[in-house]
Amino acid sequence: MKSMFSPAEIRKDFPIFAKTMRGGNRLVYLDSGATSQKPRSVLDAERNFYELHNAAVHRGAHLLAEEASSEYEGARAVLAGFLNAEVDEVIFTKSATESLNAIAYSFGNAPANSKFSIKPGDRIVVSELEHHANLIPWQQLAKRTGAELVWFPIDGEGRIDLSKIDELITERTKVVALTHQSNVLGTIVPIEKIVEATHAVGALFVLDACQSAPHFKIDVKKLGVDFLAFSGHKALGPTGIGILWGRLDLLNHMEPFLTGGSMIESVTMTDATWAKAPKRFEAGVPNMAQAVGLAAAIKYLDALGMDNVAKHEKDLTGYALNQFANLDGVNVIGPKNNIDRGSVISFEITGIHPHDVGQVLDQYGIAVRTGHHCAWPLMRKLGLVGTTRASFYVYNDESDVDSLISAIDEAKKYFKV
Amino acid sequence: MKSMFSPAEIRKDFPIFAKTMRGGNRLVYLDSGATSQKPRSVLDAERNFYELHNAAVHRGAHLLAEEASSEYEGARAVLAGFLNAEVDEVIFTKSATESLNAIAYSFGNAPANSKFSIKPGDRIVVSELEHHANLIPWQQLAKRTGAELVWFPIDGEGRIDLSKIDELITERTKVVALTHQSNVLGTIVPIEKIVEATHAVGALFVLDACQSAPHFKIDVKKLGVDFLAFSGHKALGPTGIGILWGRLDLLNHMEPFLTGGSMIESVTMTDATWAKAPKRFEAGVPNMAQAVGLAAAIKYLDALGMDNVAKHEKDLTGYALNQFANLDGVNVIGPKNNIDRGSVISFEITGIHPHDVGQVLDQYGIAVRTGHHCAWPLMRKLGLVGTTRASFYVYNDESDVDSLISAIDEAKKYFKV
Amino acid sequence: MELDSLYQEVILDHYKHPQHKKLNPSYTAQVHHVNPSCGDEITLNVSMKDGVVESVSWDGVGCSISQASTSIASDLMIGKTLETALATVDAFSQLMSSKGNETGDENVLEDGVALAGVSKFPARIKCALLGWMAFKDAALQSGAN
Amino acid sequence: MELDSLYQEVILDHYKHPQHKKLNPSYTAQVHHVNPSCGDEITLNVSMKDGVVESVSWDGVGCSISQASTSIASDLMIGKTLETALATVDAFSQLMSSKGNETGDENVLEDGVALAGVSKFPARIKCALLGWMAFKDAALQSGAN
Ligand SMILES: Cc1ncc(COP(=O)(O)O)c(C=O)c1O
Ligand SMILES: Cc1ncc(COP(=O)(O)O)c(C=O)c1O
Repeated sequence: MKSMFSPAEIRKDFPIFAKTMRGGNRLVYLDSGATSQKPRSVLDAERNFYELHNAAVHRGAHLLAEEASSEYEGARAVLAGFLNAEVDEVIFTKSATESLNAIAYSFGNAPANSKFSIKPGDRIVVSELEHHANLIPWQQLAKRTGAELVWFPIDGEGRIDLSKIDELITERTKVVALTHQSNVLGTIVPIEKIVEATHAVGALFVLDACQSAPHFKIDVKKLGVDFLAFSGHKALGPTGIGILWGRLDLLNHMEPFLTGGSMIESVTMTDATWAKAPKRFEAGVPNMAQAVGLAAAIKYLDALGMDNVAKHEKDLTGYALNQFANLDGVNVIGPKNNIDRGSVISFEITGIHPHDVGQVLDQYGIAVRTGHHCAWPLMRKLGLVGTTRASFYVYNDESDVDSLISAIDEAKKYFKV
Repeated sequence: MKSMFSPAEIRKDFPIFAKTMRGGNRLVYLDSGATSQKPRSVLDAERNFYELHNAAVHRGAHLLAEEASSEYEGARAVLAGFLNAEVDEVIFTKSATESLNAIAYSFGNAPANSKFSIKPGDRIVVSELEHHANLIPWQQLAKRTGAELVWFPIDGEGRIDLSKIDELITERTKVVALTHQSNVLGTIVPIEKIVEATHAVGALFVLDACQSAPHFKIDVKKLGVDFLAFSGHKALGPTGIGILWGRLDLLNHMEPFLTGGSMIESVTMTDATWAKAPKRFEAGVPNMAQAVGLAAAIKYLDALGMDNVAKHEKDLTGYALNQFANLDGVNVIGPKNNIDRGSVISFEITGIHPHDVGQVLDQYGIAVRTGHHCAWPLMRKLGLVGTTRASFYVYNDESDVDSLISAIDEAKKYFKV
Repeated sequence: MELDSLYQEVILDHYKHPQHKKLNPSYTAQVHHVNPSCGDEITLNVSMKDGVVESVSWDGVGCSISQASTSIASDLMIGKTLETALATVDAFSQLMSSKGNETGDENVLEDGVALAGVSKFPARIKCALLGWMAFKDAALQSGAN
Repeated sequence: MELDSLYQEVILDHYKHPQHKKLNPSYTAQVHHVNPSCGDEITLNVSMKDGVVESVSWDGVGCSISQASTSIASDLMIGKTLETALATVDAFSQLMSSKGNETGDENVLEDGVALAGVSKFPARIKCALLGWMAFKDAALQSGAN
């Protein structure tokens, strides 16, 4: 394994690792949970699109428009392959945030007699683990429709407590929207049972795959979920591109979210009818270069092999958790071993505020994230003001963990704790 | 003038013009109305962001996050300068389509007692010139709220007919949303009087500046509008970035459209409060590289000088309209001279369908757009199935017009009309 | 010139003199199809009797390719059984997705083979298919009645 | 080390021993400010009498910079007239936006000058300003009452 998968070799594909950081240090990038770095092939793919094929897709009879369309639709096919989805089920948005809002608004826009309509007294189920992006859109939908927002609580390790599943998912439940992996604690949510319960009451299941799709193999057919969202920028791809995947039979009966050009079937001054998916959900000239860039990122991941990526991260997380266990005054928040958890490690150092920890690590070229990680309710539940979070990806290796651990020691010395 | 402003020199800054088109021809790109080409400096700026500063903005204590934030906020300042706006008034969206939908949804989400709320019987005013992106979102808002959608008709030349302004803009009117320049006919809408009438009844004015902001100087303070939208990709910028500008006193009282990370003030499981603009409207990790790329595009335009750009396009349009006047069986749709019109020329050739015209032009390396141009109601009103549209920008010159005119001759010969 | 592979003489002929382009007031199914990206629209009537296509008639606006293709399709379908007609539509669809690598079977598609060149121009495939898809839709509706 | 310009001894002292960090139950204005990007929160009470700041007290959570800065600010404001206090806040804001180019006037800002180094770390400026902005808000509210 080790010999096949070489983060040191991988780093050579990422121009940013040539950069010199504060204090003359090399970049130890442990913030891929926020956004990943990009390999050269992604930057080249975007540039190539602009330099050779740039035109508005689906809108012109000319050669560039043909080429742009085929690049853009080719990117869609790559993403469909990545998720084991049908091509027309893959919708390009600007981000997971947009994808999740799009689903919530589609519910909100549904006519009263539709499968998607939400009435007063209906239920929307989330969990205490959610990122704001998979919480606030549902809060707002509940407010707009009079539905009730309820949630799965978490246990002491930060795992979802399923004991009340039958009280949460009832005949009144219309949507269950859950994260696949916590961006704060790394816990992977065992969704099988929840998906089953959701479908048993005729509700729909939305998966926030922001922290899973970039890190392990996702097969939408096997998962059995109804909608899924993730962001390209966390998966080696460009900024400004996200994925909304939905089952085709659902998509073609949903109200669109953004309206405008290219998503219509017919338009008069007073009325419009909609094209089928994916166009139905892609109003306007799309983020073409970003779709092409994301496809290049997916090809890069596919070449590494998603199973290898997952194995590498699991091993590295195990290594890091062992190191953490030996540190005095440092407390890992969330699962303490690498079982059913991803490569995100949140921790606190007694007596040093996370923001100050991050500042000291920065001095050693180490980039981590600090704060509530857009999961403020989770922080409140855990009784924390924030954590310091290290998150790993394909370009990280044990030397990065070692740098982190020794810089934590320096931080403790600096703040005399 | 001619000597100062050299499209042939400008083309050297755009890598795509090195491409060989069908039939071995050079690229004559006359489709900037759909999307513009990108200068090298824009591609370099995006790449530079990824290679040196990539990190999630506003979210980390580390050096890359600091640099990314300063690049991103620096881009906002460049855009603010371009529009003569306050920095906090500039919101990055993914496109004009998103910007326009965002405004419409913000109205729709407003609580009943707010300035923005729309009730049954209220009025929304548009025009027959609108692109679908500035029509359908308002149709949908009208449907959702029970408001009435009314519109300015156009006259024979495709100019807005103001004679019924007092019947359209009344005490019941809440929003007036108009295009600044028609993407089909090139007509520039004289908005001064309409803005005045809008404000006289206490309504708000939304300007679709997609076809104006890239082509002539926009000063939001002078225009006196309340909201403005345009897309980066039509202004030499990357795909996947748009601008929503709004008056700060309005923005800070509007309901956000997309909810999620980074746009909040505080969050609990059941409730959230909002940050001030611009963050309030930028949920999630934003399209950072695209914002930086757009700023580079704006710098490129500023270096040319927007007044020079406008003068160049006006002259070139005048030249082209003169050539068109000499063609038999070719009919320009819209204003026949270059007064109060932009550099978009729609035409029809008797006996040849626009799609076929486009196909023949493509054979000569000429890229035009054909069809209804996402303004289907306008086409119906004009009694047309579509037009062929040539649109000019900074890299076009008289040689491009000459190529177009002679290829039109070839098309007529080919189809024996 | 590359263009000639798209605009065969036969096509230009059908375009100038479209067949069956006048809606027959009696029909067993009527459909209306549009091509939203370019605004082409077509109304097409089909009469089926005893599993056989008795008449096809249509009206609409569109480019030379869509008009000629609809003209060719209507002419070809009349007199065929539902089954044969649908197989013919399938053969044509396959030709359209051949990226210029097939010439089409003239015994099956007759004048339709003149449209083979369209398959090299991705943006025009929808134009060529409009009438055929409308026919298929109408024929299936007639069959189901 | 660059870090030392951020974390001066004075700051670490104030962090470990924050001044006036216990809410005074009587006040003329109370405010609650948050720093949404990092989750820092502060509640701050001000008592004004005859245009003079009688007491400042606070409670809250945050990093060393925000805690120390609030401690410094509270200590500094007590006894000042509203006008002088607001001028002091302005002087501090200006120091924070100086990008490391100013050292601050010790006569005006006293211990506050120890925070000058923060201005080189854009992400920390908000931390340093939290308490000062809360004070300004509360003082203006008290003044208006
Ligand atoms: C006048 C006008 N409004 C709105 C739009 C929509 O812009 P986009 O597709 O970039 O969102 C366009 C261009 O397509 C346009 O020309
Ligand atoms: C679990 C989770 N959900 C949603 C998001 C939102 O993604 P984005 O900000 O790219 O829209 C993130 C990352 O920020 C995340 O980690």
